[in-house]
Amino acid sequence: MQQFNEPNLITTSSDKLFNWARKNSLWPLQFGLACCAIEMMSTGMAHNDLDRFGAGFFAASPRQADVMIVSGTVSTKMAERMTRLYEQMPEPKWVIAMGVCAISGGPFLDGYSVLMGADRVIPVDVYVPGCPPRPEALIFGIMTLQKKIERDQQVGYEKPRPALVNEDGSINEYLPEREYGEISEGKAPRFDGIKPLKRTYVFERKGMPPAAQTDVGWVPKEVKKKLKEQEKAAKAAAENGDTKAEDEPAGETDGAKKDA
Amino acid sequence: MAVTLPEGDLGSRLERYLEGLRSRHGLEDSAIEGNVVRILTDPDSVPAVLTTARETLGVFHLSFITVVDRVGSFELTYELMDLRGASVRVKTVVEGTEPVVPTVTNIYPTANWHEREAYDMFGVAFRGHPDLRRTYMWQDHFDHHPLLKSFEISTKRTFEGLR
Amino acid sequence: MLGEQRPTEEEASALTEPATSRLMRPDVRDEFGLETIDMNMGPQHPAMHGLLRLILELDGETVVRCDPVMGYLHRCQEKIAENRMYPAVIPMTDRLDYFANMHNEHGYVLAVEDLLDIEVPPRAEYIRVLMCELMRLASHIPSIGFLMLELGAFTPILYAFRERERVQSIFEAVTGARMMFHYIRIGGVKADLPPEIPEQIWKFVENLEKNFKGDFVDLIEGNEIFISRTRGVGQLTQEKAVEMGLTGPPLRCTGVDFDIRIDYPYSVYPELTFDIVTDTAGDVEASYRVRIGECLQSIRIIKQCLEKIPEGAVMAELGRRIRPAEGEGFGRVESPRGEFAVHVVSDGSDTPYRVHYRDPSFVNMQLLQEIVPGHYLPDIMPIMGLVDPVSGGWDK
Amino acid sequence: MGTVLQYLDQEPFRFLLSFGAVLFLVLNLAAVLTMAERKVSGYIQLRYGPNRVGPRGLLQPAADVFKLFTKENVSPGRSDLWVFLGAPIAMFLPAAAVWLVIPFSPDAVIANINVAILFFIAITSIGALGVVMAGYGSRSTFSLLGALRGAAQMISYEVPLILSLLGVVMLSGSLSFVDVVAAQGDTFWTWYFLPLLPMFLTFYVSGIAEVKRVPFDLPEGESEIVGGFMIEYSGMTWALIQAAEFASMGLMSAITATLFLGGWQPPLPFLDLGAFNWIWFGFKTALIMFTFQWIRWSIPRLRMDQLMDLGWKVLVPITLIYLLIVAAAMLILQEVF
Repeated sequence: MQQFNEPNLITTSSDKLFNWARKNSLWPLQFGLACCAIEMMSTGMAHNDLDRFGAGFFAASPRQADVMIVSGTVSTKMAERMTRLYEQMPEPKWVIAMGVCAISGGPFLDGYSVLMGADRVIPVDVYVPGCPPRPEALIFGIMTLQKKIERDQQVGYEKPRPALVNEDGSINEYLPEREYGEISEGKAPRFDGIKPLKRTYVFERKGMPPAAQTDVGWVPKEVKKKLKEQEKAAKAAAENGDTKAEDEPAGETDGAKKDA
Repeated sequence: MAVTLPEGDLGSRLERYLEGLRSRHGLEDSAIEGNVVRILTDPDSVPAVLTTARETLGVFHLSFITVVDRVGSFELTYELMDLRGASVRVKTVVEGTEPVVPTVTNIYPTANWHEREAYDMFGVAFRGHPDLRRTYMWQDHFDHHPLLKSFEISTKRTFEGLR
Repeated sequence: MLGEQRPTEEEASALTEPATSRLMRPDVRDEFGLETIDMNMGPQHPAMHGLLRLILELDGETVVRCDPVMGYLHRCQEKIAENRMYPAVIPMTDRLDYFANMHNEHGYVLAVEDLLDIEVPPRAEYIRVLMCELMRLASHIPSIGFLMLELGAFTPILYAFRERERVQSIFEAVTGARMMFHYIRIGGVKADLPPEIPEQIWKFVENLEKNFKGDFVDLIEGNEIFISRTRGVGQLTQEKAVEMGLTGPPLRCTGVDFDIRIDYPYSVYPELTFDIVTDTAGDVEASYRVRIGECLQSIRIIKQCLEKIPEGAVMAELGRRIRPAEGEGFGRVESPRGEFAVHVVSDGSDTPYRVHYRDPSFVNMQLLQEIVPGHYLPDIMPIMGLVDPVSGGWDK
Repeated sequence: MGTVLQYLDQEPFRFLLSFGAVLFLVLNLAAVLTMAERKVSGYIQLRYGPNRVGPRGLLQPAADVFKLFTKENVSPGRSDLWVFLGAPIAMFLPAAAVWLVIPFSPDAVIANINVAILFFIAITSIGALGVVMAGYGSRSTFSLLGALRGAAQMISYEVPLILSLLGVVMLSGSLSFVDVVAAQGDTFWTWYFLPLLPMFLTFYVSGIAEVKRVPFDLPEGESEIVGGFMIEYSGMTWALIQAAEFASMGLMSAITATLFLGGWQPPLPFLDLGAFNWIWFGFKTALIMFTFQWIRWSIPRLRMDQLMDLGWKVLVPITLIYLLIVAAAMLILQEVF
């Protein structure tokens, strides 16, 4: 089957169908952590009927759930269990961090057994602030997640995102402070002794994103070809160099990979 | 089936508890404050005092055991209630940083988890406890006893800090 | 880790014979030499009232060992309280037992007031009692719903949450929050009742009293299956209940008429007339009946409060800075689950030196390892309904 | 055109086509029933149920099905893979196959075999096998417990189910569904639910037990053993199990309607719709399905020992005694008339 690199008629229309189905049947995992669980339950109950959105089936087993609502404080002891539950859920899956405790640790931030936010161990899609959030807020969070799901694509990227590469080749995960400079400068006095940030190059990504920011599974064709050639070369070198010392070919292949 | 709770009015009952405990254990530092009989005893005679309280005087309910870390020594409070308005508060002070106290689980079975909690939070060991494990924290990944004063968490929020 | 002075195991067992030796059971094999199954229930389980983990040993469907494991919601409440100023601990107590927030606040505030030795205006006391009793309604009714949910009937929980939602809207009007109120303050309450609220509470209570029988009692008790699932399950004797230190409905369902509100009176409870609801059976059904009866008593108390509430200030004159003298304070309230006690130790500074919460869920849950063995696996759920623990309470 | 139709009416093609039609019907029935389930539960519980997807939420099952279609299919690492994957099929096929012998109307019956009742009993028993396969294959304590419960329950409740069918067989004197329906006549007081009232109730109760619904949903036990035998299933395998559950529920309602409520027969003679009599059949089936759902959302579930007590100590004796009564009555009536 042909592999699509860019969205086309087939993928976009199937995307539409699947995204419509996924967003309209978000089954949450029955996973109450703390106080927010009560408000989560209230959301499912008669007054704020979550079932209206097709999200009312609280699956007790993680195998049948689509979205995990992390409702409450995550302790370090629970974090391991939560990660396991997340891994048990089948793809595609989403996570809503409900309440400040799940976002950052909240009032228990400085506790010795409290995880500072669920996003330290599992990827979070939607954050719903509040302590606890009102049921309306949770419903809004679910609708936000629905909007996010609507934008999902099977192939291609949502938008070419800027990759931030520093002078020395390291990649910035977040936008550096300088990007927001215009907003903050002039309003609050800057402290002395702050060095200017390293120069940052911004690339418009087209077609091929830098390897560090793609998922592991996807390797562009050209790179695959290159890697194959390198492997062949390394094999040939190893066969030729059998008579030589055993360490050398290994070193060579490593070097070749590094170059790529 | 039936449990008979102590009878009589509050004042006479308090007197009875105080007298009963004093006559058997020779407690000097003991008094009645409000509806509470306050008793200070040494750690090794705690089980004896509590046995008297439960078996002879009929104070059936152990409400809680509080441990206070007085840096260098530990203060234990056993709060007993007779379920009819009077309380017996037994205090004891244990010296040392790794104290061992005799257990009271054979007198008040409900002390089981209270003592486990105290062990978890303060490292106070209870001699003869049937099941001394940690209640809250990891059994094997967490080597601290978090409520000790020597265990500090990052932020102390007071007026001094705000100014 | 703790040095040589600790006795070895043999020494310890020689010293005192543990009374709870029944906790340790030998390897159970039946006459065919078949082994038991180990089963791990929770922490993520629909019937575990939060994050409880039960390590079960099953012989077929019969439980032979039950070992509760806690700590999945340990939020360092006591340590954090040592690092906050006295008033700033109140919002943290809200998050202890999150079905009885008002009672937690009340217990802590009573302890601090015991330390400070201050008088609270009578109107504030009445408002506190009013709010606590509403909270009891908002806790007992869902707990009946949860009992039914765990037995397999899904519908009663929705009726229960409908009532809870109504109570929450009253709370929202009074305190500004649906769950985490921070309403009862040291020396009084945060704000007076809004003018239209007493009438609204009266209406709600009247309505609830009228519909209580139809919506809950008849729907649940009229069901043969409910009776057969709960009658005789989790049988408790009075000795057992007192020995295990139970309080609240699990104790009262055995017939011991102990209620902090009457036996260790606080606030304005001595001025109000109400009964202690007890039952003699001591099983799950009895605890359900006790909860139903307490709801009706709460309605009675709320009505009296609304009739008797005096005019006046709702906050005592206190300085901005609360700095009690060195000493100890105790506060004890009857929360929906039993005795909630707070022990505050002060060293004369802004922050408490030590705060200890005695939460009823924590103590009542010891019952599980005692009475679950011998029951069938599905009986664990009604027994959880009998104990009705809350995760935030037992884990602090 | 006519020749093509004639050709299609020949035996292998007719059967394959109609089997395809039945499969389509059963799968759709499952979807419709999930929707009905959610709506009925919504109205019982003072809420609306799904109402955002499509007109009045009617497209909700479509969304669910497409979502489950694209969901990852997880199998536990140490599971017995073939048994694990075979279980949903072993559950679904029996439920679908019995639909072949159900008479929708006098002419619309795919396979009018003369031992239809025997066929029904034989095929539905296979469903228990699927449950055991699922529980064994997924290698989890919860599923194993669920499977054991399921096997015990389904096999125990076969007995009162079959015994209560004997009454119908005795009255109608035939094992064919078409004959049974025809024997019941077109007036509602001659339908078998009145003369065989205890048997009708027994059949109804053990039917609920057979399709594993509340109060007999112990194999699933949502709040005890978290879904029981289906705890490890995800995506399409889970959807297939659900489809099997709903299909067998529909099947049980259809058979109850056929055997006791007169199948396609109208309640009164003047209501005869001729070729459209299948509407009566559909109406009766839907009515029984609704009562199943009504029960589902109203009452708690039984415990295993109570379930067994009900089956062996109440239902079996009642049916046996009533069977004797019916036999005696038939003999006496034959003598008299």
